[in-house]
Amino acid sequence: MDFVRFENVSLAYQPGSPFAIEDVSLSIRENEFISLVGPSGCGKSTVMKLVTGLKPPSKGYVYVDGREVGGPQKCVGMAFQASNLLPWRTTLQNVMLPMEIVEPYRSTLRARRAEYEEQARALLKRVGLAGFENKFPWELSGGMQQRASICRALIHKPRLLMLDEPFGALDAFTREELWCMVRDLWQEEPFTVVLVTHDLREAVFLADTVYVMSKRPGRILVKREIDLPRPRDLEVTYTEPFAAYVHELREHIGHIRES
Amino acid sequence: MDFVRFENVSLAYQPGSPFAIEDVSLSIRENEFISLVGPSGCGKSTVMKLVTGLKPPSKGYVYVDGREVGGPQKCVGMAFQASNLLPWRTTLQNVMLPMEIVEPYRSTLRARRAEYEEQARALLKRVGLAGFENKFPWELSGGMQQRASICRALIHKPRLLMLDEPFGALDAFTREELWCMVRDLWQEEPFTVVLVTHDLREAVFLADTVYVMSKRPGRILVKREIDLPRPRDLEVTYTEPFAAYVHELREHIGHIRES
Amino acid sequence: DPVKIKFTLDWRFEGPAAPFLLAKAKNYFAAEGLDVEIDAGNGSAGAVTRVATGAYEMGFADFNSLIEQEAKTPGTKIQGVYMVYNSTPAAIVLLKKSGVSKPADLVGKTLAAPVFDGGRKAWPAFAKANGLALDAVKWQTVEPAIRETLLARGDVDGITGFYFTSVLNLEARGVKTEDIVALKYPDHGVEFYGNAIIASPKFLAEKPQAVAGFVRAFNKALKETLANPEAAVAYVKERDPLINVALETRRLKMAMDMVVVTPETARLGLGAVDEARLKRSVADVVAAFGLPATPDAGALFTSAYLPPAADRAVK
Amino acid sequence: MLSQKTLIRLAPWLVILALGILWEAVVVGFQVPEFLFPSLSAVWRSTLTHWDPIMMHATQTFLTTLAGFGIAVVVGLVLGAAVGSSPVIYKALYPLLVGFNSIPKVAFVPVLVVWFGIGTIPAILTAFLISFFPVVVNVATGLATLEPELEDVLRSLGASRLDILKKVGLPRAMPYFFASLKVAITLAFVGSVISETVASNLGIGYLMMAASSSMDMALVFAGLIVIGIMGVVMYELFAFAERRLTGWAHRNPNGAL
Amino acid sequence: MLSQKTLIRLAPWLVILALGILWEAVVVGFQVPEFLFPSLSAVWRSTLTHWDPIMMHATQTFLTTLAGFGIAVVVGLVLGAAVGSSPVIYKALYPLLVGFNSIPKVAFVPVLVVWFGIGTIPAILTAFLISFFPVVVNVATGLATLEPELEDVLRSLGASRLDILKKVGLPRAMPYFFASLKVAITLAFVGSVISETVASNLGIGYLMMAASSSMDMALVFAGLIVIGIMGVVMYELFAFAERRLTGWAHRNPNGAL
Ligand SMILES: Nc1ncnc2c1ncn2[C@@H]1O[C@H](COP(=O)(O)OP(=O)(O)OP(=O)(O)O)[C@@H](O)[C@H]1O
Ligand SMILES: Nc1ncnc2c1ncn2[C@@H]1O[C@H](COP(=O)(O)OP(=O)(O)OP(=O)(O)O)[C@@H](O)[C@H]1O
Ligand SMILES: [Mg+2]
Ligand SMILES: [Mg+2]
Repeated sequence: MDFVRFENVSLAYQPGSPFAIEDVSLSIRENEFISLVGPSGCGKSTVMKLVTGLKPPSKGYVYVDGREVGGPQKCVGMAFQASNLLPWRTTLQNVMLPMEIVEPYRSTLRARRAEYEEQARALLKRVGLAGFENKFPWELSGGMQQRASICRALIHKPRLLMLDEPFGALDAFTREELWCMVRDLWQEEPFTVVLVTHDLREAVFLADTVYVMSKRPGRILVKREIDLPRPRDLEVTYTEPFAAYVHELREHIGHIRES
Repeated sequence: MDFVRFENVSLAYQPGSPFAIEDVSLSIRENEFISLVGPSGCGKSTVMKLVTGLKPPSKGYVYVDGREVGGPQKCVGMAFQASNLLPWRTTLQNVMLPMEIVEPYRSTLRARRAEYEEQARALLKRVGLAGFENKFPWELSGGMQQRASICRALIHKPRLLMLDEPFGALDAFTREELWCMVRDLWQEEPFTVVLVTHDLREAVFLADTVYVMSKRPGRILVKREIDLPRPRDLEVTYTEPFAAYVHELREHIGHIRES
Repeated sequence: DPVKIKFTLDWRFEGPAAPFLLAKAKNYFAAEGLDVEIDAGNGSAGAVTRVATGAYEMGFADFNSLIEQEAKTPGTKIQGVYMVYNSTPAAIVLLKKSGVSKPADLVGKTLAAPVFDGGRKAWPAFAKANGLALDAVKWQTVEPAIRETLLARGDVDGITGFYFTSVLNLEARGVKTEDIVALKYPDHGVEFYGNAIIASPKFLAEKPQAVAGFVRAFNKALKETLANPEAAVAYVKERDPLINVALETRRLKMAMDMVVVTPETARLGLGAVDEARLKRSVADVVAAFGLPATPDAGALFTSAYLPPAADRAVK
Repeated sequence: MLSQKTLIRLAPWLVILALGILWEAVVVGFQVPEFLFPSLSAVWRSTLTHWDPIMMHATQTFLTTLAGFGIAVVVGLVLGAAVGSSPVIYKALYPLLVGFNSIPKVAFVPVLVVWFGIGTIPAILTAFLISFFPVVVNVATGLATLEPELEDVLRSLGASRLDILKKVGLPRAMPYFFASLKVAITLAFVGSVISETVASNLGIGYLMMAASSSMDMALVFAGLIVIGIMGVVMYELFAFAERRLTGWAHRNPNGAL
Repeated sequence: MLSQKTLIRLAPWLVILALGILWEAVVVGFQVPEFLFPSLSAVWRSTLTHWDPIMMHATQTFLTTLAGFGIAVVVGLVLGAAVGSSPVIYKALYPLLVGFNSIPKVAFVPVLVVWFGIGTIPAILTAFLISFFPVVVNVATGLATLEPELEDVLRSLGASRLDILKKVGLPRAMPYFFASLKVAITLAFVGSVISETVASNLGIGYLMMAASSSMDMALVFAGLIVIGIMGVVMYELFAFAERRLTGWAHRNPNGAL
């Protein structure tokens, strides 16, 4: 059974304006890790909004977990492209937000707040934000905001994790550490992931399947399964097959640009 | 003569809180292209704020163009890490903003608006935003916003260009195109550039000098002159010396992380 | 159990309210088995409305407003039970330098007053009684609080108002008593009655004893007040510590002299009305106010609750 | 079922209709006496009977209010800009403004009348005095809550404080400004009407005083309704301007406007 | 020179002092008659003479105002939330609210008196009626201008509309809310005082009417000043709460607060 399914989905932001994405069909298995790449402005974030039900499709159908998406989903964790931290909450409070909304945490929050906060702190520590729990978002650097936002997407162990360029503002090393973090979490207790990225190495390292989208209006041009063995180690990025995948994807995107 | 000079500059955002950057000294020649790399949260954006005079140093002195910086500068163009486009202005109006503020454009704006708008449109076209001139920032994708913000930094031909991770949200191809655009502009009519980036290839390809900063509190650990011949072509990125530079810088940063 | 009565004054706690406050303070009401709550009012017409809506059982209100009320909404059936002011205190007040000394001199002058002012509304009666045209004067509408100011500054030629309010206000604005000319309505052929104690029809029907008791207690207090105004004002001061005792004593005395103790009350006793004059005055009010109907004078005032004439006698 | 759009278009009329029916029903049903609260039909008849004088007085009140409101907007913007962009002015003026505005403006009308004579000018000034404060508060708050990031965009260009105010401060404060206009215009009407009740021979305030002194409550209510309608007309004007000028802030599809 | 900080601390007192001196100088200098505009020193003497009754009346007015203001805040928040988050309610109610608020509330006091007797309840209700509108407008505007991006954070978690309101809508609208409180509290004072002047035996409004009918203008002005001071006290309370609750929005170092 597919966990997420797009059937000939198109979306125009205003009725009558040109489509942002057009005739997109794809299907994601439960616990599959897919990655979405494509030129800037091609509609990757738009696909994310459709999956999470933040936008209804103009045409076609979107299914999540077997049901048509009629509005925001309950099982989703999302890290937005702009981190969108709430400015009146400290970093810790921002990370705790899903716990205040999503069941079963919501109803047990009163009783187990300390425990949940401990989890949030642990997660923040893991992304290198120990000591910044009580800072406000605007007291964090760009990369730190992004990391806090990743924590917010993960804290409630969502069944479907949406990451929209989550590591764009991070240096190479921090970025690789976080790749490994996401990989580990996913290995421990699998969930479905949609990752938007511009870093092809990131896409290949993490994903089971990479989708390449065309220029605006975005369509799915290529679907590439990544057959690297799991669990993958950072070492894998220096191997020949890895480079081949990256090279192939790069070619595809290069193609798109020229067309 | 140095165009920008830091003399033992430290900055704490709140009096009494730990320094964000500490004892930073550097000097940038007129028309030099420098690049600033370092782990996330190390103080790169902070350095940018000090150069442009948006923040006064807590300790030490900052000089630009021979004079101590006592407030915002007049000759600067800056692309912020978060694009900070004004939401009530269309893309074109956002790009035109510096023309309404900075002399000599300001006083000639009335008479020559059409001409300046033509320049803005040309610039937008060059970054791939033709057709989006009349869209509002929130109608653009993340990468498109970033590109618009680069145009805003360039439009008034500043003597000092500050770019804070300007290409972070772009795919590899768009990114390389913009490298070339910045390179060309700089070759045609040189100006001083400070570029913050996490992409070491970007730093090496564009800059004359790369500075590596330490973890928080940020200090300058390494200053590396890049002796690749100008003008540089994208081909240079596949050469041996280029790879060596990138490798060396990568080692430095790896070192920092471990320390 | 004492009978509760909510009672509204025509205006704030000032000198002329002394008998009411005295009766309450000295337990005259309590002695009649009444528990009277006295509230300040905001105009003698407003007091009629308050009683008409049932918010208050009894009140101290302008009898002419009662006529108007009955004419406009027949069937209200509020009745006057004690005519406290035997004539209207209205007067046209001017400065000597305006050159006016008699009604005929008013022609062409500008008078300031609120539209609801008793004197202004009664102007047609005043004009008729003195052979003046209705439009002999021009009117400037103002709030009560500033008409004397405007007059003192010479912005208008004259004002209408309660004699004992306007004269005192003018004096407070630095006008000397001898510079003030007051054309009192009662002295110039206007036979209107003034303020009366009124009661709602419901209360009259259900608790006639209480009304009679109230009137008795009030009558006693009024006589005491007449005998010793200074002492009576002390009860006003007690209720509202802010009042200026000297000023309120003067106001009280002026009110007594002008509208409480008159030739008619000397003849009929306090609180009573002359049937013939009442009839005439109702007709005059109807004409002056331009009312759609002429209410029955007998239904507007009843002498049934008045204490024996002996108790109401004054010299 | 009605479509969402039709519903939105019809909503105000439906509510007004419902309220009108409720009014009439309560007054007739409970036999509320006319001198206390007249029935809607009585008010309607009275409006028709007195149409011409009502229009005359309404025009006077409308123009007076507009004049006072205009001054209030200008003064409010200037004061608000000053208060919102300088901590010293904020601290110095704010408490005073609050204190001043806690005072019923009707207390000043006599003074104004004495200084400026009876009639239009005190009414304009009262409308102004009563309505500038919300503009000050909202503009000041809009400026004080400006995100420093947006200000930095201008500052990095070496813009002067005035430029910053013009290019980011005020545009950012526009939603606040329009919110305050809605409050200010209602207050301006209150102000001019109150002033007219104190000293004037013209205007809805005078009409209402005159009507209430002759116990014509239906006419009083007609006056009230006319004021209300003028308020709504002005509001619709601002709503139109707001949609055009602050569309960027109202882009939330789930929000109102 | 004074440091910026000292200047800020002293500023309000300096301004008040300057105004006081100006007042006294103008009144004494131009020999403004006392019945028109008393001198500050006369007001001061009168305040001292009548200290006890002033305090008593002020307490009454203060409590009345607080009660009315409290209701206004609650009702304003609820109505504002409704208006700000639903386009239908917005369209349906807004014009009506604007119309209603253009009407001088003093017109309703007599009706309230008939229903509730004179005294505290009409004053509370008048304070409420006059002051809830700014809260509605500002809360509604705050909600309507919520950035959809922030709302999406909650929506992506499957939050209910109420959750969204509680977790993003209202916190985001807080700066608007506090701005409206400053306006609302001043109006609440105006409302209760006006109602007291029309129908009450107690309160500063009554005191001022009584004083003005006994021609004690100094006492009238003492009453005005007492109201002003109470307004400022309340304002300082909000300013304190505002600093604590909306510091995030006031992080602009160049801005006020
Ligand atoms: N809120 C919006 N209103 C109107 N148009 C929009 C909106 N958001 C995005 N678009 C348009 O839809 C297209 C796709 O945008 P989207 O954000 O999905 O791109 P993207 O692939 O995420 O790009 P990037 O990599 O730059 O983030 C763009 O052309 C953009 O202009
Ligand atoms: N406005 C602020 N108030 C308080 N602290 C701040 C503020 N801005 C930045 N900091 C702190 O200063 C340090 C340096 O931040 P800065 O933004 O300069 O980092 P950066 O090098 O640009 O990081 P990144 O690559 O993630 O953008 C961080 O630890 C951050 O928490
Ligand atoms: Mg995107
Ligand atoms: Mg940064």
